[in-house]
Amino acid sequence: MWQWFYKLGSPKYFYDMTSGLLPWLYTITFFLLIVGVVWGLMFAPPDYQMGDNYRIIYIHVPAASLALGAYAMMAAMAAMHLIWKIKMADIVAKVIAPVGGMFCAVALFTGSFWGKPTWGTYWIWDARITSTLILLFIYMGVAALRNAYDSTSAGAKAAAVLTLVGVVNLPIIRYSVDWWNTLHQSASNLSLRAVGANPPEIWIPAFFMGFALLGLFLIAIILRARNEILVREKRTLWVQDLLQNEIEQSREPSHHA
Amino acid sequence: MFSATNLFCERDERVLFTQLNFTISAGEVIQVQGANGSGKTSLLRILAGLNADFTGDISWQGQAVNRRRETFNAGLFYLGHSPAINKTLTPLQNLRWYCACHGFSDDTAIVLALADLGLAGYEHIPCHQMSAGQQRRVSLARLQLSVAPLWILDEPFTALDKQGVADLEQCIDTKVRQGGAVILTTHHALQLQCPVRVINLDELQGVGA
Amino acid sequence: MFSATNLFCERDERVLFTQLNFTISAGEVIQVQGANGSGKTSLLRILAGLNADFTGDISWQGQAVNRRRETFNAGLFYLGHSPAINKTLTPLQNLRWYCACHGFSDDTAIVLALADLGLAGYEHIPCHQMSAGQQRRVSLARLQLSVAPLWILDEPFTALDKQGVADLEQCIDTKVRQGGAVILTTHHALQLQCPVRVINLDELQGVGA
Amino acid sequence: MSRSRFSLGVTACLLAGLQRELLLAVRSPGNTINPLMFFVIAISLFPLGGGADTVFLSSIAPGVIWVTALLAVMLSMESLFRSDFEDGSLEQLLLSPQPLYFQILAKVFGHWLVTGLPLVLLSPLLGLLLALPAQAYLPLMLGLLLGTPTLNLIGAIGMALTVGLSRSGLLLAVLVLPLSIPVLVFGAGVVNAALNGLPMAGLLAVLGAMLALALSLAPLAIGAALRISVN
Amino acid sequence: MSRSRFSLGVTACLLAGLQRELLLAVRSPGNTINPLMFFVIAISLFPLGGGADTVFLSSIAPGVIWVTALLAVMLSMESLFRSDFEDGSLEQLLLSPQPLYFQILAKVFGHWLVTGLPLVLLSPLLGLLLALPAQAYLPLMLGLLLGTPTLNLIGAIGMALTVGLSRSGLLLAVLVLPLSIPVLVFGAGVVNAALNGLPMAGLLAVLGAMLALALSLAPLAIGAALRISVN
Ligand code: HEM
Ligand SMILES: Nc1ncnc2c1ncn2[C@@H]1O[C@H](COP(=O)(O)OP(=O)(O)OP(=O)(O)O)[C@@H](O)[C@H]1O
Ligand SMILES: Nc1ncnc2c1ncn2[C@@H]1O[C@H](COP(=O)(O)OP(=O)(O)OP(=O)(O)O)[C@@H](O)[C@H]1O
Ligand SMILES: [Mg+2]
Ligand SMILES: [Mg+2]
Repeated sequence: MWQWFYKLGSPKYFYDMTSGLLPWLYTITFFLLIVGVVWGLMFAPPDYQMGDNYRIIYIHVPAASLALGAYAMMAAMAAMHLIWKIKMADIVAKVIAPVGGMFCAVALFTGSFWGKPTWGTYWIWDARITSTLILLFIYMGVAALRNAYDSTSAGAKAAAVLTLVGVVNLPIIRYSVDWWNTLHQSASNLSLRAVGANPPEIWIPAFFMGFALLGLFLIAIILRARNEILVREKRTLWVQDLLQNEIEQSREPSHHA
Repeated sequence: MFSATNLFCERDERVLFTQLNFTISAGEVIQVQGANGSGKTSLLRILAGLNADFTGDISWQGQAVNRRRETFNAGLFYLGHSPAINKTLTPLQNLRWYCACHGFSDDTAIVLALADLGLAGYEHIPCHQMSAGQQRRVSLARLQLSVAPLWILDEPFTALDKQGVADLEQCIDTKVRQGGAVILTTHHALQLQCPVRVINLDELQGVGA
Repeated sequence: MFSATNLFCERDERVLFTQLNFTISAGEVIQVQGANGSGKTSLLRILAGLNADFTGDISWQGQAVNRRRETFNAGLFYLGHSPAINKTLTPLQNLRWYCACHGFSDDTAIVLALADLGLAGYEHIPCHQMSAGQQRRVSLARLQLSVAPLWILDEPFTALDKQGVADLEQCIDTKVRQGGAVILTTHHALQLQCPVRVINLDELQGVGA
Repeated sequence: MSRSRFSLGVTACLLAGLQRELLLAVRSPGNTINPLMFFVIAISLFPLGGGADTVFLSSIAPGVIWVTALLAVMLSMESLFRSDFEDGSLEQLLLSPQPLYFQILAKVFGHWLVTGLPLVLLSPLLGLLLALPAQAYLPLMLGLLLGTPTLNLIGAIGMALTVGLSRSGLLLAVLVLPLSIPVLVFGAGVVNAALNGLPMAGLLAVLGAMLALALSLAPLAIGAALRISVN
Repeated sequence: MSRSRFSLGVTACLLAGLQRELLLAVRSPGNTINPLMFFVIAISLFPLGGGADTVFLSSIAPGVIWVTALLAVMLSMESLFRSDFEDGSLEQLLLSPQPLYFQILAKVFGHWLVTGLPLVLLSPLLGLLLALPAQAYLPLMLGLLLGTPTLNLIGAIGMALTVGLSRSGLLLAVLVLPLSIPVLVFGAGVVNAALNGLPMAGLLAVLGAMLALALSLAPLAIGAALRISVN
């Protein structure tokens, strides 16, 4: 276990391993996505209250939960980077920030476009919505801090410290915002309803879509991480060999032609 | 070409210099000397027009400087304690802006000047990634770009290594030979080929105190 | 007393030094030499523990420095490019804080040290009212207050006039005679009485590149 | 010297100044993005501190948006002359033979392009967050379009005065906020007028007049202040 | 060396650090007064931008006062490590043999004494300006008393992370404002509870708990961040 862990910490190992992994991931994600989309849009029955509007749930809910999960992952990577100085952990932490932020933004946008037909407004200051917005701010802060540094290593460490501070603070924010909303009792009592209350025809495609979005998330992370690895390790032998091969391969067809 | 009459400056009750008179003509070098805190920087900033806390007259080509600031500025090159180099920008970008401020644009000249100072290949590297001496060199590249007849240099040799010092001394020599005038301060022993006139503020201070 | 093994540092794809090894014992002086941008400042900051972007081991009295940072700090005096002088405060207030950080308080010693550096009468003047060289001197007064056995000085002679340079050289000599160890960089020709060992980064770089 | 040189006029020098500002904005994008993020974050603090009910929010919206825009603009000014002062570029600017008035205008305009304009464009979104009725979006944007350059010019005066002080802290804000109250009053007035169906052309004209006044006078004040600061 | 020396412990070192902060505050009083003036001026912008009617003002008062206090504290942080970083004192702090944790606490506490405490004392006056009913003054002050040190500690983390950046712009605010929302929510909550006659001891206890957490963890983050910044 530990050995594997350390191996994974080496960018080269990560690169090689993901080269094998990616095709599988593409296939599975594609399959899940097709099933989820077709089932969700064509076969799942309309909701008795919201009609077809509810179908946005298939993007909205997984995006929202992934946005949260991504932060946890980013924090774990940040800790690993600070404590054990694992390079790979920083690379992953770096690429998660924009992707996690994207998912957060997707949750917010889908949510507000859902809000228009259901609540009659694009935006309300509901506890959950507000804390999603704050999470987006924190993602943007982490990315902004890293970009503000000219030196890669200093920027990485600074972003890691901020991410960890955020970990302490996120539950507190969550709790305070919940509390804030219960005290103020927003104009119309619009709590988000639970998934469990719906019939299985509705939530089984949601299940597919959830895993499909997870797949998309992983693909995005891995592709970006591979890019980052190539940039950071561009002077090492293995990357140069790799690039050499790529160049040769791309030349070959033109030779034959 | 450039002359100062009856300059008097005091800072916080202490007279730095009084009745300071000098004239500098084409092809001359003046070195302002003095112990730490004797007022060299203050004098040079007054001459360049950056400090207005003084009495006396400064004239450029026979005309009072404060009347025709822009003509004077066109003929002046000033290098202060701070290098005037934006650390986020690259040397090329920094020098381009400098050139535009002085009414010309000439990228080849900039690249040449940088190469002369041993910074070939650094044109596109942000200045914050350079060492103290390298940043200083970017600043000095402006000397080579400048066509101004009067140079005022405040401790230009700081942070330079031996090669850098020798190069800069040669650059000053060339300027003087071409008819420029240079006023500078430095704590290091100047080794110029041209003759150097010295203004010693420590002695003047004695007069003033 | 203090040794570095196998130090390696690179910045932006350029190896500054690699396999750098040295030991310094009581009564020794090491001068780090090199052209502008060769990595002198980087090396001194690594040794002082201000820069962590390197590989290799640094040990103090036989023990790895990063394990016992506070013991090491108690034995170290570091003077960097920036003077560590708050310009709003007076020299006395600045040095008082410095002393307290190092566990003692001794106003007479501070006043004496300032006087030694030619700043008698400046104790209560805010530092922003001083010239570049005077500020540097306030910073150097800490040398006289320091009991640390290891001094690391990055271009300590900048901005000093001739007298200041001579005084500082004498101060270093005294320290070494009393059993201190000094690592320094400077572009000026050192004139110490004690023998000086030289580490030339330009040569090392050749090895690394 | 025998190198070939192309002698340039004032315009080219201005363009170079503008280009430098834009380059700096690209090189350190934080200076553009951070004021925007500050704007958004500060606005979302109000519901959290006050209350989330829509009627309440839309009643405070014009004031809160304008006050926050004012703060964002003022605080973004901090980066206008600071680094130039610290590295000595400001001295060179003052010693340049080109007219200072236009050089300053170029700098401030460049700064507005990268901080003020995005803020104007983003403002409807914030109106949405604060439940501002849709008919007020356009007046809000028009007001900000005329108001933010004025605020930038006023802020630049304050910045020029304080740039020489090492620990200026919030001095800038303290100097400048009172001066920019007229802009705030008329700017928020435009939005309120739109909400209440009152005519707002007059108010916009006043904002325009203030901009014209600032354009003609502020650069002079800024130049004088800069000369004092480098002294 | 034969001079007589009095060996001092950690406490004396802390006192020296505290004394230095206070001296700096006395020498450049602007750093103390400007955040206060910012607080007052920013608050008085709201009646100008919104409307001056008493009911409206007192309804926005808790939120506005707390948000403005939050901004004032955050912006006052700018002076905490900046000058120490620039002149190299920060390097010396990190190289000092005394424990960093306490030295940082001393610095932040000193900063709070000269910026946060005056703000707490001034707050009733601003309540008065915004027509806040008198029974809310004490809760407002208590909340600020517990909340501002927490805000200072959170702000110091942000400042330590950004002090090495030359053109950091509003980055500090962007990093720190989202993190300090809990303090805002509970702080404004205390005032609102007082206005509605609800119990507020629990809320104050939460504010206290957040302060305790910040006191124990923030200096560690600040120390780590400072080490990164001088690198
Ligand atoms: C952590 C973040 C979030 C999570 C975990 C989440 C989760 C959910 C779930 C599970 C539902 C389904 C309710 C049902 O079965 O009908 C839902 C509905 C909804 N969400 Fe979210 N959501 C989040 C954030 C947001 C945001 C940021 C917005 C708006 C900007 C939003 C707007 C909505 C709307 C309008 C609905 C449908 C209305 C309703 O059923 O009440 N959500 N959300
Ligand atoms: N912050 C930085 N980021 C990236 N590279 C840097 C940074 N600072 C310095 N360098 C690079 O590291 C090299 C060594 O710099 P360093 O400051 O150690 O040189 P130095 O020997 O002290 O030179 P000088 O005599 O000019 O002070 C330089 O080539 C420079 O380009
Ligand atoms: N901003 C200031 N305000 C008040 N007095 C000042 C200021 N700057 C310098 N001084 C005083 O003016 C005197 C001259 O300072 P100046 O900087 O001109 O000296 P200098 O000859 O350049 O010294 P150095 O060789 O150290 O650079 C000093 O004694 C100093 O105390
Ligand atoms: Mg000087
Ligand atoms: Mg150096």
